[in-house]
Amino acid sequence: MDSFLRIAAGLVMIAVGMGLARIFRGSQDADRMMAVQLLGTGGIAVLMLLAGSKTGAAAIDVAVTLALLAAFATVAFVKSSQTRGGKEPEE
Amino acid sequence: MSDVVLHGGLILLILSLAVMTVVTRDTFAAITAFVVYGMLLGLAWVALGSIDVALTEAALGSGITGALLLRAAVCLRDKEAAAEVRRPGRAAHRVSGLVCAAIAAGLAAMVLMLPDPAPSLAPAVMESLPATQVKNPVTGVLLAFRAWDTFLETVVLVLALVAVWGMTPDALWGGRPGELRQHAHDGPLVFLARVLPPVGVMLGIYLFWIGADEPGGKFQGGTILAAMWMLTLLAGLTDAPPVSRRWLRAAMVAGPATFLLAGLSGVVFASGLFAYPPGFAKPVILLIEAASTVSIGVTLCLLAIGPPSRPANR
Amino acid sequence: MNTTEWFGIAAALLIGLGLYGILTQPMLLRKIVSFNVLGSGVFLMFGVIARRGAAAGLTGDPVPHAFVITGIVVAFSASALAVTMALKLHEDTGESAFPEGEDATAPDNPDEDKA
Amino acid sequence: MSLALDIFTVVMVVAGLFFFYAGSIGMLRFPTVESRLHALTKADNLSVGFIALGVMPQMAEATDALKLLLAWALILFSSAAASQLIAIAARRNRRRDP
Repeated sequence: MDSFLRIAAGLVMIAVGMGLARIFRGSQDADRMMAVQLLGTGGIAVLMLLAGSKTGAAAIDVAVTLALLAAFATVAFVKSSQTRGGKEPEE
Repeated sequence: MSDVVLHGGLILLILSLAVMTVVTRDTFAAITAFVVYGMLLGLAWVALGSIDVALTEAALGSGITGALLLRAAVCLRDKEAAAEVRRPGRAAHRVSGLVCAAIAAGLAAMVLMLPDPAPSLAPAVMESLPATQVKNPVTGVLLAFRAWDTFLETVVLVLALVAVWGMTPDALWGGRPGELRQHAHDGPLVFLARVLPPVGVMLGIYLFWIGADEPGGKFQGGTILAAMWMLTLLAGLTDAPPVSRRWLRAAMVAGPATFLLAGLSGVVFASGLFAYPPGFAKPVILLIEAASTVSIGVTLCLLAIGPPSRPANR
Repeated sequence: MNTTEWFGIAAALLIGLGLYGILTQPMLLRKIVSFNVLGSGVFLMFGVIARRGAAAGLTGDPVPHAFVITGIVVAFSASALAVTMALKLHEDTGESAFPEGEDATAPDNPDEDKA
Repeated sequence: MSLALDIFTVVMVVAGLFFFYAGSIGMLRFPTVESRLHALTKADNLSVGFIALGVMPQMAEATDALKLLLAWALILFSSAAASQLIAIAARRNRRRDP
């Protein structure tokens, strides 16, 4: 069971890699912000799987932290791309 | 054996994002790569068996470091073309590439020739950990065995903030950092900034509290509190306080001051400076950590926002 | 197959990459980001050495872990200070890179056209 | 009993992996930013849900299982709002330089 969960975590990491490859080929700012969101979800999936294996339940605290800060990083990116592109009001 | 897929994939992603961070010309893309690189490092630290460091790296790397770099990137965005003039020529690129490759190869060789059996202080730490009544060995090292270094480290944070504030133009001294607060009209941004901070503050306090016995601690809790405060500032729900506010400076200094008082009281009640009275080690440690969590959160957020840039009444 | 050594080699490569970025990127902000990459490579090296020193029932030697935690926080505050200085330089002189070559010796006329 | 739980975990985790790869393939093939955003937000969050439910029986204490649900709820909520932000930013960029 432990090695199954770790291999599953590895497979999730490969899927995250595929997503990142596509994102960093994109040229738009919006593409780039999706990378942070993808890492948020992918990172949480990997950490949950590791929490189930020998790494132990403390990995879930890292998962909750990542969940919180993936949103924060996206907000920071949106604010900076807003000011980068001029002061249009937010719809 | 089952780790090969995860660790290998993690390392490949980390290296490719590091290459992107360093090589790409567009600053915005480089910072995105760096934030994602910070999150991946958090996972790498879990793979290396340290949840404490993973929490710190994840909370800081993807949190306020991204906000700090983005704030700077926005201010410097029209200067990218001008800076290109100063880019060193092709020959200089090749030479520095060779030099860095040589350094990396030397370090890699050193890693492969590390002594076996590996020297370790873990037995020594575990042997004298019970005296500190703290079950998390990293917190034991930070707060008990190396209390002096950790105290000076929290002072370094305050010094960095003083230095950042020192660059304020005289006219704006005592003003508010950060740009003018726009009226927060409701959209997904304000909705996020209204719902996440309570959860974040609870998580920050939780991480500080369990830091004594499980992975966590004041640095991890403080970084999350800083990120949550900054989220409300970004969304315009709150405004940055003028730097001359008394409570702000008290909050900044609370951590190091408590640490110093506890250390000095060691001379009176215990065997020496930064020695904790036997039997009272845990309450004292938790008191220091509580004050430090608050002051680390406040200091890191103010460091990310920057020096005062507008008068106090705006 | 010991994956800890892989992390060690990755850490060495990160240090090399960070140094390369510092040397070749003209913009100050990019040098600061590259410096953070170098720093995180050094911290990862600490992590590898801590992992090798895992003993007494721990998954890693807690002393290097304590170094790295304080190191990460101090590295952030140093980067914040460096970024503030870079922005200050930009405000005062309009420069976003080190003035090199002939104009480095003329600090008193920042507004004169350089190109 | 523990065999049944293990089988439950394996089935849920495999389902989670399936949706994660569905999301990643969606990311690779969809043409516009918004459609890629769909793939990213919906498929990946669903897979995190499957993995959370799958790993829950492996947890020693009930509080850890609840923390798994907290992590899932948090990422569901924050990626829903974040994808809105990204979509707004994408439309604004397109309006500025179509």
